[in-house]
Amino acid sequence: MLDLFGISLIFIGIGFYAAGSIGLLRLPDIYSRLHALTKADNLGLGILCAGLALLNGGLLYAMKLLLVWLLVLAASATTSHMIAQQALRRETN
Amino acid sequence: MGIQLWLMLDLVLSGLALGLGWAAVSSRDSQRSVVFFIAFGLLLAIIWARLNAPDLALAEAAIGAGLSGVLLLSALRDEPAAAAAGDMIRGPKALLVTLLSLALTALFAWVLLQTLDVADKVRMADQIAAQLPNSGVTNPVTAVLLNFRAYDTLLELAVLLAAVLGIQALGPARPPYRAAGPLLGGLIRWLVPLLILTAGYLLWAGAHAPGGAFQAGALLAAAAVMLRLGGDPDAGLPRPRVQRLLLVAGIAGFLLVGIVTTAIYQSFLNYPDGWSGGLILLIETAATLAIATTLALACIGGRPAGWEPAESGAVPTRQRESK
Amino acid sequence: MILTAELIYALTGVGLFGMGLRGALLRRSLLGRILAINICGAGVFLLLVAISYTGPGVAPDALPHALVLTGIVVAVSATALALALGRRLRETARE
Amino acid sequence: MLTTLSTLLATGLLLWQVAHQGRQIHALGGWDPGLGIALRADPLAAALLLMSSLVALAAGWYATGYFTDDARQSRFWPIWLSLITALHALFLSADLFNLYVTLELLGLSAVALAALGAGRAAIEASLRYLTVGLLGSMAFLAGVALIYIRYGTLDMLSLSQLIHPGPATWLALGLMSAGLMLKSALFPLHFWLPPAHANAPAPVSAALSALVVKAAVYLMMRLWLDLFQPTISPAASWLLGLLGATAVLWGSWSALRAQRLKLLAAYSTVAQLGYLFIFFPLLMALPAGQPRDAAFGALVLMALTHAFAKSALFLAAGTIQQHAGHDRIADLGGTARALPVTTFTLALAGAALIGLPPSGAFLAKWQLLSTAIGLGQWIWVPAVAIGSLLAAAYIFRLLGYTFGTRDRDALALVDGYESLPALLLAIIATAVLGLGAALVWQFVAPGALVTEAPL
Repeated sequence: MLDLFGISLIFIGIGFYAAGSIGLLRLPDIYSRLHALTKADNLGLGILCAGLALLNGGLLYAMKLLLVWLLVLAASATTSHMIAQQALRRETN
Repeated sequence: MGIQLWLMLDLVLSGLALGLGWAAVSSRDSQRSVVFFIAFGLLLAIIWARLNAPDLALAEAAIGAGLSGVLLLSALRDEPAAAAAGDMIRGPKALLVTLLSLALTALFAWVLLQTLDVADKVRMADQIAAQLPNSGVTNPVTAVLLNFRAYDTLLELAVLLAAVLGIQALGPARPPYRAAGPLLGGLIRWLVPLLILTAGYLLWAGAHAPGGAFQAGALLAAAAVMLRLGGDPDAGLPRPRVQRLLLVAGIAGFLLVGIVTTAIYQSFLNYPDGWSGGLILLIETAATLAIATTLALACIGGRPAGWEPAESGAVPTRQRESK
Repeated sequence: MILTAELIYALTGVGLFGMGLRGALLRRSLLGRILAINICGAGVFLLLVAISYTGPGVAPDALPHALVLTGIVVAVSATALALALGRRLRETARE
Repeated sequence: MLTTLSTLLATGLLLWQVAHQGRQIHALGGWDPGLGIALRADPLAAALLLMSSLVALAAGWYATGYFTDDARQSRFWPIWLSLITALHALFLSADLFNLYVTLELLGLSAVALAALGAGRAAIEASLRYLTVGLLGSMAFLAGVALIYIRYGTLDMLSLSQLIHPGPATWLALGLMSAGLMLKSALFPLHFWLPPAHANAPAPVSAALSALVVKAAVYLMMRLWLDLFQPTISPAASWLLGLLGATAVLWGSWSALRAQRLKLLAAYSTVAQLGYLFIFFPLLMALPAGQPRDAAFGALVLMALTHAFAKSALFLAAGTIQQHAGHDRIADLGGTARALPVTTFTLALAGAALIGLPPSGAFLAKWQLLSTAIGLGQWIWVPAVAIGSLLAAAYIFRLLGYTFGTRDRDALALVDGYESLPALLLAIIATAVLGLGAALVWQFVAPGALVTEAPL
């Protein structure tokens, strides 16, 4: 039962990734692309990690996955902020 | 069924590797090439993980994709207009080279198919497994790198050192980056300690799990690169005098152990029974520091200020640790 | 001939080797050449790791892994030196 | 200096050991070769070690006076020592992958040293040197990988027991040889050498021309005449011989047309390396025995003579360049009066390069010709003869200019201490190797048959 739940979480996570990637390819400008990518991917990764944690069990394992997620959150927030800032600077010039 | 799925994954990964490799080699725009190359490196890391080579996956992600990426991107920054449409040679020569490369690839593939059929698949695996208990560590890759083929690793450290000496002989360092904004600065402030902690863990874990001196050293170097990106011109490295000592620490550690074992056992780098684990950790610690310093200095790309006595007079002494 | 993971990746490695070789001979810019040589090396590394793979759940031959690790470090050293030389070359052009 | 001197002492000790006790093998770390890495010192390796120690010592001595400021000294020495380390490690290694690492160490150190030369030309040449070297290493590594796939070992000693003809063996040999030919600048893969060697600082040029390319030739000898010999047909080695003969002719011709002294020396290296490759088809055709030993001894003698003569030539060229401020051959008038010792060095080194008696090259070429005639391989004779005549032409053209009196302001006699190392090297090349050639033969020959034989 738990396994089934975990697997479905993984698939939902992959779905979010797909949505984010489609957004990256289809949306018109850099800001909305960033928006699609970071929102969808961060959420997708979180759900994916949750699914993996459920599948494997073990608290230590789950903590590691949580750490991975948090690191990616921090890094993607910073980089997308910097990309947006750079784009804005280029626009105003 | 399960095997079929694996094969599907293998085919997808191979196809992606070939596609990204092709894109990196033949893209007209050097910026695109570099981005494709970094993606290629990350994909390679996934492939290493798939092929039961987690040590390599770590090293590839940190060194092959990460630090090479930093080096390539800063080369782009030095010359943003490097994008040259005429980068590829065209015409009959290109056709000839293409045909010859294709022929060589086909020949190589054919020979490989012939060889894989007849070759003994075990190769060195059995010998390594048999001697692993005597190596002082339980991670076979570390056993090969630091014990069975430690001499390779010693020379490899010399290669790193020679490269960085060559880089420093060429000229002064790149200009530093401007100070980081609050967000990046904040990230660096809590990421760098985390990187150092992880490096320490990898160094320790290398004895029994994936990891080791190279992965740990690369992470430390990554921390230094982060600091430099955040505006610290010295990338958090200590004084030049200490930098020199750190650069040669790995080789010195190796040689020290080597000379002592030669004196006692008449055999270079023949670790005494029961001491192997400790000596390997000692050498690895020294090597980690050396690798980290070397890679960080390579990314700085030249002599840091105050490196040579003759220069320190000309350059006004900078205030260190102003953060 | 049965299609196995070993075979797929080994052939991919050979393909990357040839691709990198062609690129190294045809690219004019330093950056392009360095990338191509790195891809060439990656092909050899992939070949070595592929043949050390002995199936899921079986410990692979660790010797090629150690060799490839050494190779990765050597490659990054060479890349760093080449890029530094390229930078110096541009500086002398400007002087 | 101290380091180089002690290296020489250690090498002398090793040489003595090899001479008296035969081949030395040391399994590093106490592991069986195959699992671990073995070092091997046979007569060939020991002779080349002695050569590189002596040349490195002389060039290092010269370098103390050549680099005038502290900053350049401090950049030169560490890389210089890593170059010598790489050379010695390469000569001693008996493990294919370890050889790849030493090749890379050698290549990177050599490039870093070549880039120390002043100016844009040096940087440009060293960049090309680097990319060519890396490509060569990659080809070598691909061959090594194939050998490991086929035979499951990298140790050359155990490999010599396993090796047998087959597609994997041949392709591996082809890939490794292609890489090494690129690195040893065998015609038509020589294009990178002249600019790289001519634009480096003089002591570096000496080491690059005398030693670094020799490392690749040494590995070719190991592969073709030793490890892979049972698996190759002599016909394959004809290709090497033909490329070598072309290199002799083309390199000598280019040297004759060179406008700069260091460029002349660099092209002459291309030619001299060609001679070494002419030996390959001869040695492959000879069965084991006394004639093959003699030819092999001549090959080693030729390599040694060239190393000493060429490093002497480059060091002398450096002295001339420093005093005259240039090395344009046509404007060297008066050099003989200002720098008599250096000019004498040029003449001695030149004699060795041409192959005049009593130089080592004379005996080596003599042996080469008589072996070729004995085997009925007449084709090599004209190449050697024309090559030697061309060498005589470019050396005498050079000497002619140095003895000329076209100088406007007569230079003072400025020769001194710094011209000594070059002179010593030249004397070794001509007199010592020529008169002591019998010792070289005696020392090298017994091991020349199958040096990879098991213990």
